Amino acid sequence: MFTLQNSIILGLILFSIGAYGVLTRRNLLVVLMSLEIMFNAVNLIVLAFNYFRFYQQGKELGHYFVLLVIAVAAAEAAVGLAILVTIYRNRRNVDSDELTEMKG
Amino acid sequence: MTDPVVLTDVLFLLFSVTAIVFSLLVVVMKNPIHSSISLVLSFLPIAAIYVLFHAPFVAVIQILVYAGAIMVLFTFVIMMVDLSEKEYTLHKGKIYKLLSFLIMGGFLLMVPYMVTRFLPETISEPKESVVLSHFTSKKEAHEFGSTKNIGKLIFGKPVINDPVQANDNTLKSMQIVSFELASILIMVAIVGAMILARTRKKEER
Amino acid sequence: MIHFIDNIENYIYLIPLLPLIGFVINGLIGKNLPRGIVYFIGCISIFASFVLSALALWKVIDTGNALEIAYGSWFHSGGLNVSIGLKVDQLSAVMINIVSGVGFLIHFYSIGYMKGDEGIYKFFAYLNLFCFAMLVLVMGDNLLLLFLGWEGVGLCSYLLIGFWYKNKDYADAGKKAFIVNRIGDFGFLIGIFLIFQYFGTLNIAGIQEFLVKHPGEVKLLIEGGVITIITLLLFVGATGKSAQIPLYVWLPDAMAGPTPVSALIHAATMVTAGVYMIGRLHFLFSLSEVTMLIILIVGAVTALYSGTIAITQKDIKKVLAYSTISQLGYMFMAMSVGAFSVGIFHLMTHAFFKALLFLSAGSVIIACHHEQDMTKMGGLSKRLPVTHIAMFIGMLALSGTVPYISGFLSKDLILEKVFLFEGGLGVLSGLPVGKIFWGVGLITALFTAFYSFRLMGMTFWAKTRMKDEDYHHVKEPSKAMSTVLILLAVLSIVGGWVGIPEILGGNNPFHSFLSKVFDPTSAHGEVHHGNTPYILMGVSTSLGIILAIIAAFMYGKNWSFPERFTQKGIGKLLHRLSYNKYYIDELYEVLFVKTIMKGSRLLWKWVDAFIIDGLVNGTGRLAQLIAKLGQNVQTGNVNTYALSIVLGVMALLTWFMIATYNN
Amino acid sequence: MNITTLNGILPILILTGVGLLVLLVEAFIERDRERRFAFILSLAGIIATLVSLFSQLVHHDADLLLFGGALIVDHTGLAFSIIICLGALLVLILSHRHVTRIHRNAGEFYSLILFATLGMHALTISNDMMTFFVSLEVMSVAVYILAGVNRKSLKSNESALKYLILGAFSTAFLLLGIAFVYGATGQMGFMEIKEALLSEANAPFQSVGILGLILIMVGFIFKIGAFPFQQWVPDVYEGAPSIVTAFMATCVKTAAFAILLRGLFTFFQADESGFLMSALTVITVLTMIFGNFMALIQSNIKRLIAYSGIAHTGYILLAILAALSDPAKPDITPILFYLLVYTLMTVGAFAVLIGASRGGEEVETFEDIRGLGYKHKLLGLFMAFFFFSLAGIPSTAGFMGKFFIFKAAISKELYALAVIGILTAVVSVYYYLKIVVYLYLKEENRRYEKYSIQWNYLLASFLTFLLVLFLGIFPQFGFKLLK
Repeated sequence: MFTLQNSIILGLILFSIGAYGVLTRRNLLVVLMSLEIMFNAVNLIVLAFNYFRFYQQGKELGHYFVLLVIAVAAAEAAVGLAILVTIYRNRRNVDSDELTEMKG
Repeated sequence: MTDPVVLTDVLFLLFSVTAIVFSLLVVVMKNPIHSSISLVLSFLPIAAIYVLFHAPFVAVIQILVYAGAIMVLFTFVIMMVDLSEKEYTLHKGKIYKLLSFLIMGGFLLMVPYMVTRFLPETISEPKESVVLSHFTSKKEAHEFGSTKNIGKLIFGKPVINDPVQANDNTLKSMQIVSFELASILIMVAIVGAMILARTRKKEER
Repeated sequence: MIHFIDNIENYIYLIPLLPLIGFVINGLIGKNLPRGIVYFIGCISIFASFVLSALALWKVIDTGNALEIAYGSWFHSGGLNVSIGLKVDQLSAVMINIVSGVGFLIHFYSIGYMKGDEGIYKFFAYLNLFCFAMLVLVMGDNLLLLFLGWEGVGLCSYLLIGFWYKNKDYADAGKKAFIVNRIGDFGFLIGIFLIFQYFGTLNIAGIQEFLVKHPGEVKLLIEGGVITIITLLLFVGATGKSAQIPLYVWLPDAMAGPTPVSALIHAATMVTAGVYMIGRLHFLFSLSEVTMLIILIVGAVTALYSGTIAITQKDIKKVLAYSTISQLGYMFMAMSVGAFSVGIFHLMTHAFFKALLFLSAGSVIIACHHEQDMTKMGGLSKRLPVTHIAMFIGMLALSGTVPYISGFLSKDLILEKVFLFEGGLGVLSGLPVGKIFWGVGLITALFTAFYSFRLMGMTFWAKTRMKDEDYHHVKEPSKAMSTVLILLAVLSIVGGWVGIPEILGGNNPFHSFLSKVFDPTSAHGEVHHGNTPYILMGVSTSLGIILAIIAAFMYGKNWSFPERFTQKGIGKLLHRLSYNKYYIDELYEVLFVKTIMKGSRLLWKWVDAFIIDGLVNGTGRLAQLIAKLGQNVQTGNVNTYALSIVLGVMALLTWFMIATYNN
Repeated sequence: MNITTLNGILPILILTGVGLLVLLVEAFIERDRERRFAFILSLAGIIATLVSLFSQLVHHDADLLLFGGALIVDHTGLAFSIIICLGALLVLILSHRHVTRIHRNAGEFYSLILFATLGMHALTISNDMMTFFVSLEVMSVAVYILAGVNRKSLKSNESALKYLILGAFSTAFLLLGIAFVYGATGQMGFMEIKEALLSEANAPFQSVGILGLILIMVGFIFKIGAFPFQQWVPDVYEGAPSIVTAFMATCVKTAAFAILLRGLFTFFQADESGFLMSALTVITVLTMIFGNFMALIQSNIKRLIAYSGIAHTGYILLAILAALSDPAKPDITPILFYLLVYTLMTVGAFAVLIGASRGGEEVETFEDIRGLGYKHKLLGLFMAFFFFSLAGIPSTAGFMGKFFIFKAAISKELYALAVIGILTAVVSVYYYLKIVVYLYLKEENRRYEKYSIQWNYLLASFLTFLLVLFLGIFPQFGFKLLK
């Protein structure tokens, strides 16, 4: 059960769920949350690879990478939420369907 | 029987299912508050899986940063934005949803299929004989959690039985750059949040 | 001074440079200069350039060698070494004299024509820039320099056609000219790249050298069809610039520009760039029989096709425009049968008489207050005597009906060379190709004679259809313009005397001069063919004269005014005569004019509207379709954007999976 | 840390230091002088960076690996950085005076530009996945913020959020790719990854690695804005303040190309199936067609420039394909030259567009520039020139750039690609000319009745004009600069 393959599949399931959220949710807040799920899924896959394949060699590169991804995700979330607040102040909603001033 | 293999299997299954369920709830829930709570709840089993992957420090950070910091941020924004009840039903047309579902389903079928096909064999846990444990000795394991061993706990250094050892110094110096850059990134984010979200009164004066 | 003339090769860079300087001065500060100085700078720069060109020509004639000067390396990148160098050999010496000489006359004429236009400084600046680009085109010793000039003249043409931007149609015409030219240039550019690919150089002399030095490789290239592809691509460029089927569409529209521009660019110089290019690279073109045959067909079809169109046009400039296309077709026919020097000869004479015709048309237009419709003119011979004579001479030259006038000499030589051509591949093998295309050329010549005198008749000889007061206000435009017309008229007569062939008692110094460039063995016609040339000449000339007279009578007397003619109470005999004449006219109308004109109009409509326009519109519609599809992707919604990102990823991954599945 | 290392990271240090200083300006300098002070400071910072980069390039004899291979100071990276810094310098010159119209505090704006430039420089010299990922994010996050810096504008908000969400979305795919590559090789350094992918011991994992490479390439392609991942480009370019659009269209794109090139050169050799190459070929063709045809129907100039930017991306991809088809002796000069020229032309065009904007109202539609060429001879001349150059008319640098690209493509026997490229370039002439025609259409726009152009727009457009003209006539100079 606890194998590399299954861990990757778990990661990909989470990734797809997150992506599905980005594709379908009109509430941009939830879209940002879905993006966080996607980043987490990637972290899971990196750590799985790190553990199952390279742990014996004493590698912890994956750990460092995951820490970086968490930091980046935090930064992006902060900026994303800040933009969202600005948009809310201007429009009084955070609906992606309303946010189509530019197209074509 | 307390076969460790079985135990990890069970734990993994449990955490996986929880993580998947709560992630799904994030996407499906109509109220963003519920979504955000589900998001926190989905991070916890993921952190637990990190521990199974012998990455306790990352697990801790996961909980601290995500559950502790990012979620608070999200919650604050939800409170600030204060959407009316009507606007919570934010879904697109049925066909679009179905299309997205099919595409993500296709993605979900294809990529795991490819990965499992590409991977030579089922790779299970590294054997105990190679990696003794997270700790060098029983004594150390006993002292798990004491402040003396906080460094060990954090970095969770495994014992290396493999003769091929990575050049540690190189690795360390490699990460200096990326972590320094990450600090700049955080600062950029702070400046950005400040620029974008600070109240407008000053400006309109 | 003597030193200067003796060492003229050290100063040939001034030939293109002077107009450039004129452009810079007029372009930058022309607005603040007094008119006189603007005129002076515009004209003197090109005149000085003409003087230098003449000196260079003299030196080339004197020494028999080309003037070459290399200014060192321009850039090198990835094995491509391009040097800057100018070369004045026999061919380019002729060309620079045409460009700067005719160019100067047209500059001078513009002083009168553009009088009162507020953007005159800009106009002169563009004219100078055009001359610069054209001179670079002609003098460049490598293909890249040639291409720069090539594109440069296209750009100037665009700027000058759209000179009166006030009108959006003009701007559109300019744009059309530019874009159609770019399509041709696209072929040309690929041809250049392929030349570099296979010959390793862009230097024209270098290419020639390569052909001589590596006969084995060249043989392979010929057999592999590479040379054919290269020359065809180059010819695509030539069709664009020299307005041949299918890329001729821009030239009639380009008549929207001021008339001096039409004269300079769309008659005398720029449109001949394609002919010049083929002459420049004749050693390459003559290696491919297929290309040469295609050029012959395209040239002949264009000549005939646009000749048939010209006879129905009402706009005076449109007639001349189509006649230009037709004459260019003649030049291509000459080039394609290997008679390069004859082609260049016709290029030169055409430059003289077509410039003359356009400028005369310009003074007619000015005199009639910018009226270009010939059906609203008539009777101008009394009001505009100088223009009338000038245009008459131009028309004689164009129709080639009077022996020893320039157009007669060159056109007849072309017809003769085509007649003697013995080639033919594929379907055409075994057929008397030369005679067939001679027939086409002859018919075109008859059309030419007809529309030339139709134009004369409608504009000058017929009774006027202008209002009386307008008619009385018509007067000869300024002295400067008349002077230019007279000069060009003289040139149109005597310009061809340098190329009188032996059969007419000359020794064709033009041909022997150019044969230094065009290997004598590649040109036909050194052998005498008994009486054939005389017979050919007699046939074409006599038929031409007959048609010219018919046209002159049909349009010069009572065209569309039979009633008035009869009501005026002239004698019964005259009346009956005129009636009969009318009857003949009717007959002609039915037998000749109606059928042929209807046919040609139909042809024009069909080909133009359905094939050419259809192609253009079809491309446009395709573009619209692609864009519409694209617009569906660009919904503006962030979710759907994410969806298309996933779709892109999925497409890549599916492809990858299929690709790896077989392994 | 020895002197070599210090020299290698000097540009990063300068940019960090100056960026922080500029941020602090607001706290210590009174508001009236703040803008000018911040401007001078950041200008000095960028110039110092440029000088430092140039000195590294001049004294460059061997590739320098820093921090255990995390950074590589090599010729290619430096050349890209120089182009980026040049673009940033011009953008800075442009933003003086203009910046306070879109954002209250000039210091913050400049510091973000500096930090973004820092990220770009780090990106061009990064040599492992972690450094590359973080510097990509430094750049991207800074640009997300910049896109949304005009808080009052709905379009600016929208463009920032779209950019962020789609950027993060594509980053997720990029990260997934990195995860797979890491899983296949256990390495993060580019060279190590290549070696590991090619080694016998890792053969079973090669396909997973290539799967990862494809996903990484998706991230790259998103950033350069090539076909299937281009949707954000027009919206973001249109919505962002013009000055930021200029920055994005030039510097961000150049940086993304730098990393794409470094990544591809490493990975192509690892990909024995040749899949990446064929995928990139298809992407190139579609990008050239899509960009040009979509630009045809635009009525907004910024949007038109965005689509034409997509088309230019296609041309650069063509040059990359030509360079990659000969990996042993790749000739990247056409790529560098084109990027340099493209940066200059685009910044120049934006300089004129921004210079022509009146009272906070940006130039957007064709009607806005109608008759500009008459009212402002010089401005109109520059603008016409830049658009001629973008269209690739000879004697402009744009022609030379295209010439070298198509020459490279044909000499590598990519005939079909070159033909499509040249044909689509013919299409592009149409819409570029449309702008020039409007520039000189008679019915004048009342916008330009009282008009004075400020020195900084004139300076920036004049500088770019001179450079574009100069490079068009003497392209050799450009090669020397980048070699």
